[in-house]
Amino acid sequence: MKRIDLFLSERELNRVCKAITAAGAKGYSVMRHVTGMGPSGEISEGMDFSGLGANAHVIVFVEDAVLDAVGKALRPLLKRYGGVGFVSSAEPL
Amino acid sequence: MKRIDLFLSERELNRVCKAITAAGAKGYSVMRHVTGMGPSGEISEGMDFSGLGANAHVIVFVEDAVLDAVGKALRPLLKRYGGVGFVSSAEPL
Amino acid sequence: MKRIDLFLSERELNRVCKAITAAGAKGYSVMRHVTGMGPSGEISEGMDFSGLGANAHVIVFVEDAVLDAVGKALRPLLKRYGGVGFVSSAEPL
Amino acid sequence: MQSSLVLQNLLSAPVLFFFLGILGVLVGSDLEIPSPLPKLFSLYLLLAIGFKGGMELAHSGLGPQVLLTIGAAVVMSLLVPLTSFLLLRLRLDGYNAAAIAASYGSISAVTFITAESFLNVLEVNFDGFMVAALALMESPAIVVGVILAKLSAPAEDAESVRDQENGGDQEGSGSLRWREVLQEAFLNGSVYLLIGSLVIGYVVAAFSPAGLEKMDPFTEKLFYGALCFFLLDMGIVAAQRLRDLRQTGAFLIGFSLLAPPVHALLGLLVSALLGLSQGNTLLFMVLCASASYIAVPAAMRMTVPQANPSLYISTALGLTFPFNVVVGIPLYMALTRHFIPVG
Amino acid sequence: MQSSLVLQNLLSAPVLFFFLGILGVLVGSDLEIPSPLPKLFSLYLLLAIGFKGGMELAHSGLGPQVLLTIGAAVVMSLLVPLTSFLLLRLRLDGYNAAAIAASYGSISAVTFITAESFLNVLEVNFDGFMVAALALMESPAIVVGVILAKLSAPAEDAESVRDQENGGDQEGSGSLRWREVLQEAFLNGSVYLLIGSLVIGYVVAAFSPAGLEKMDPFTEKLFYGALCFFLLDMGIVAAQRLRDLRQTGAFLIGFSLLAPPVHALLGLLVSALLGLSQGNTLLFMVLCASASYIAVPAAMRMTVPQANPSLYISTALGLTFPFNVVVGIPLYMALTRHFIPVG
Amino acid sequence: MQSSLVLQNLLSAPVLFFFLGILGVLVGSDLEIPSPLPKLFSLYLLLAIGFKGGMELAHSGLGPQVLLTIGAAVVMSLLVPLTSFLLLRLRLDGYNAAAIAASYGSISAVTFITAESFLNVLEVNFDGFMVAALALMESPAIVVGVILAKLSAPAEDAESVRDQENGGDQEGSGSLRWREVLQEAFLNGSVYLLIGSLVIGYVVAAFSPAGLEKMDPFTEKLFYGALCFFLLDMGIVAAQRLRDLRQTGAFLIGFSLLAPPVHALLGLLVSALLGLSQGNTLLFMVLCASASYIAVPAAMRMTVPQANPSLYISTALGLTFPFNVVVGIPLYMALTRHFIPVG
Ligand SMILES: Nc1ncnc2c1ncn2[C@@H]1O[C@H](COP(=O)(O)O)[C@@H](O)[C@H]1O
Ligand SMILES: Nc1ncnc2c1ncn2[C@@H]1O[C@H](COP(=O)(O)O)[C@@H](O)[C@H]1O
Ligand SMILES: Nc1ncnc2c1ncn2[C@@H]1O[C@H](COP(=O)(O)O)[C@@H](O)[C@H]1O
Ligand code: NA
Ligand code: NA
Ligand code: NA
Repeated sequence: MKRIDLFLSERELNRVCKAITAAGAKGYSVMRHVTGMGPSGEISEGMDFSGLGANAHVIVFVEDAVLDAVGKALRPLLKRYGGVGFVSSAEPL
Repeated sequence: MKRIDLFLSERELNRVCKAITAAGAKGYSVMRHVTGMGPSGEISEGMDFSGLGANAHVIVFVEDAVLDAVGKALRPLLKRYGGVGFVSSAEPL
Repeated sequence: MKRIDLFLSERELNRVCKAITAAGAKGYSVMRHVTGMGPSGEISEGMDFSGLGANAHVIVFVEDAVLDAVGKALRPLLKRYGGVGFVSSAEPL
Repeated sequence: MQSSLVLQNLLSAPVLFFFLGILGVLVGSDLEIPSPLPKLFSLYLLLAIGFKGGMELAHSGLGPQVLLTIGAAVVMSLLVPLTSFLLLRLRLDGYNAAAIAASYGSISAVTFITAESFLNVLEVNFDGFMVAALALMESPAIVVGVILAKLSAPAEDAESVRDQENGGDQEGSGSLRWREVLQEAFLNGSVYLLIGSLVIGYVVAAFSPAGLEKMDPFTEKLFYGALCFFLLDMGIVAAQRLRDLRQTGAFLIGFSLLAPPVHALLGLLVSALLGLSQGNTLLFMVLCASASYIAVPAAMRMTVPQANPSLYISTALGLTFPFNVVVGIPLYMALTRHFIPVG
Repeated sequence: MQSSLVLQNLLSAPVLFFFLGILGVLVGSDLEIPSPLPKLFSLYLLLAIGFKGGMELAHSGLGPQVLLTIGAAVVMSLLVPLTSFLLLRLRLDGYNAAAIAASYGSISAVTFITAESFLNVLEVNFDGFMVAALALMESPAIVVGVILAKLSAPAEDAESVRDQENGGDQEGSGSLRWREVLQEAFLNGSVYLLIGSLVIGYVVAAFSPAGLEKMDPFTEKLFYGALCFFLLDMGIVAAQRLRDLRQTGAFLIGFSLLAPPVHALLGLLVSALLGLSQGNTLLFMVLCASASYIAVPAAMRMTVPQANPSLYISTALGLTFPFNVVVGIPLYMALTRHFIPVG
Repeated sequence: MQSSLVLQNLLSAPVLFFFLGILGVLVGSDLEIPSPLPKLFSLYLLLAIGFKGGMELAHSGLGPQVLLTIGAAVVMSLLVPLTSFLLLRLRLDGYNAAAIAASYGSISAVTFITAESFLNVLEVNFDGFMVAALALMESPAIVVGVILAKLSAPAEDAESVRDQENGGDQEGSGSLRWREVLQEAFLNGSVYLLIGSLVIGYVVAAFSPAGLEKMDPFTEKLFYGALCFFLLDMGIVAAQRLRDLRQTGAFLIGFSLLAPPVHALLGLLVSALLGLSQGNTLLFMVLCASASYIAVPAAMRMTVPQANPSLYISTALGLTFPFNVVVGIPLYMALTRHFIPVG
């Protein structure tokens, strides 16, 4: 099993979640009001009310077989709207 | 060392945390107001005030030896009340 | 690539984030309002308004080469102010 | 006159903000009230309505009519789940039927508050003790729901649940389970806050009335606007729930739209027998007609985990709540005016 | 007299709390208003200002002067981005120029509200229909911004964007993209809430005026204090943004400080031609002079992702907003008093 | 008469809501005020009390009595930590003794506010400048606490701390550490907001009094209700802290219940010497008797990390705060009435 961690702007969240399920993942979890720093600068909590929005952290646990499809669906979105994604290994409890 | 990630309803949080410490884990962290999708449907932020509640994300880092006990304590709770759990490898910083 | 998970008091957050970037990490993400239990007791959501503050969860994805520098910068801070850190393996999506 | 009541309701600020929320979801606006702000408004409304109710209860006293009305309300919250259960059992398994029945036996505080606002605009009087009835209708329905779920549980299932329980959280015997049910029924956060605020309102009014005036800007003046803000969010949430109705099925959709008026009629009958005033009758009908989406789901999730939460939440919040707020309240008022003599 | 206006503004509670926020960041205080509390105040202010505006619109009616003023405001929100774009293009690429231009064509509701408070303190009258102008200036600027960005996109880039789009979220044709732009422009949460509250205020005032008085404590009485609280946070956020200005460059800093007075002068000219009152003139000038940091960035982020958000956010929020609130409003008022006859 | 004071306090809305919160935890209700809502109320109360205090300070002016009282308050905030430290050192190490001592030298704004509400209900006058005393008692206690901790640190420990510091965050010399201490003491969010609001209230009252009336609904009218809401949460939090007292030990429990009345008596003595009015005396006593659970813990956590936070938080919040709110305030009032002549 694989674990995917995505960090992206709240604004793109809907699109990303739709892409995740469309790619065949059976579930995902979302944490909002995430702040942080990345290649395109700092996102602070104070900006939450502005149009920039804060970040969201999306966690997806998928079967190894689905990873490719999810990656393929997400990479263009992350490239277009910003955000980063990482993969690691996991197994069900 | 193992890292356990649990996603479950806020409502079950107390029970799960008690079970975690009872099973011998030395610590855990909880993020609330988590939304997501899983086998039993979508949990949106809007439901946070309702009796359904949002999800919580519990992270537990345990010694390999304790993993079994924690898994044994948590699996029936997750089965009964819903929620999912995953395990991966980690080491102290 | 490595994934670093830090759990520490919100109060130390600024210092820790500065140390992370100073050590050469290119990005990090922060979740606040985290509660939990650790060697030095329980942190409940109710304490958020008090001077104790809640916890923060910091996630840093770094190249293997940077891990050492980050660890070296963070360990004394965690020792001095409290908090825990864990490392696992990951790769870009 | 009936149509004027509907209009007067539809054109009131709270209902308009409710529509604004629904419409936002339907047209695809990204308007949202981020959590935990809705919780703030929900806690505020419970605190304020409880405090005001207790205050008025202290003024009116606990006479026989008051006790009779409250008693009748409690009986309704025991009866409605039973009849609902029998009906729901036609198509649903015991767990789901019991959980939904409990929700309809219990009440929705926001529907009640909206009805109060409606009466205020119509300048029809009502009594503070109706809030006591509201507060006491939550717990019995929960207890009945749990009993119904246990009774309808297949024997082995009940067994295995107990086993799991023992293995899982080391809680042991069946008696302990009861403590949990009672705790969920009576100490649920929203029930506890409502009853607690009611008692505090009563005590303050009785023993330190100087405090009443100082609470007034918070609990009374701010109330209407806060209700509007909260109903905006309720509209958003209700509309989001509408999407779930696909999986709910026609039977449950029918139930969630027909149960309210039927239960309201029952409430009208009881109100007439009790000789309630027009204002109190409307509130009594609304208590019977409304369904819980806070206290009961919270309790059912823990005590009847076999039931599917999205069924009881979607029907109570996505259909019954909007129905009552938009159509129900003016409809029940028209019936009240027809059958209950003025003053 | 001019300097007394500046002082009167500087010594008002909202502006002082704004300074308190800025100062806090500068001296290194850890004061912060944790998310999502700023969102609560921002939603509240939009709801309240919309409701009050709608209410007053119902009282004043939709006469020719009203429609003319609103029309002129919309024209300004189309014009300002065009001229800004031409200027910004001197130094910036098309995407960034378009996004910043859209922000300056649109408005800042909080700047507008602060100007209203200022007029209240000066006891200068203004009309509720100015809120309608405010509400209608957000969307056109967004549409213009997106068009400008598309027009200035290099051919292959436009192609590749469409491809990515098709590959990425399976959304298909170019027409679908337009639906997205219009949705971001007209159904953006803050635009939607403002226009929705305006309509509700209008409807309630027209059809159930009894509700107005009950809304008053929430939308009117509380307003000034809530504005102070929110400006405290705005000060913190604006000061945090100041740090980003290092990467912004001198050109953009100059633009964000000179554009407001220039656009305000344009607004003054139009106001004089329309024969607006002193109060309405100030508000019109403020609408032209202010830049959006909520609706426009939200829309640009989705529709022109090639632009760097920190450029348009930092200038609008870190420089233009403080400039208008602290210096601009009294300055524009002085000009108004000089050029616009009383009553 | 004494017992009637206790009753009047016990039966007031704020104290009843405080009990409701405590009781909720004790009986196992899941009622909670989710974060960051308590922070909203805490920020609001600081802003409102500061603003009102500053306003009244502007009216009363900065006469000799005012300055003398404020000076005496500051002296108390330096003295109390010293005596507390000597006592606490009997059983605790230097770090913990210093941190707890700092907490008791400082103040609890909510206790102060509750005392003000109590005086309002009794219709006893007090002066706005007492808020200035409140604001100025936070920082000195923090500085004293840090000095005490440094002085009692074993030599090598101080060395190693400095080393770690240098290695850890590259902050270098000992002088830099002082900057940090002063920043924590004077620029701590809650201290900064309180003093800032005080100054703003003063300035607005002095220079643009028209703004006062517009702030009134927010800072004055809403205050009592918001205090009730916040005390509900304080009750929950205090009761949760009670659980930690197991590890605290009998000595510290005794200290946290005896220190308040002893410090209050000291305050009474000083008040009598200063010739304060009854109302001001009660507030002065409450300032001396209360312990900080916001500013001081925040500062100690960063500057004396060797101390165990749960010791100073649990005692200040779990015992001293409830003691003062429930028993202390009426007790101190009874003493005041006995020893201080009426106006
Ligand atoms: N190396 C990283 N580790 C953890 N989070 C990251 C990292 N890089 C970026 N992020 C998160 O991703 C968000 C978006 O990144 P970006 O828009 O690419 O700057 C940042 O604000 C961070 O929250
Ligand atoms: N594959 C998954 N990856 C990440 N989170 C998940 C996954 N499946 C379920 N979840 C989370 O677990 C919650 C409870 O799942 P359930 O009740 O089983 O539907 C969901 O709402 C999600 O937040
Ligand atoms: N084993 C663990 N797994 C997950 N989180 C932990 C663990 N130990 C400590 N934490 C988190 O780290 C915080 C600080 O720990 P400490 O101050 O060392 O007690 C705790 O409040 C938890 O949120
Ligand atoms: Na009912
Ligand atoms: Na503009
Ligand atoms: Na003290």
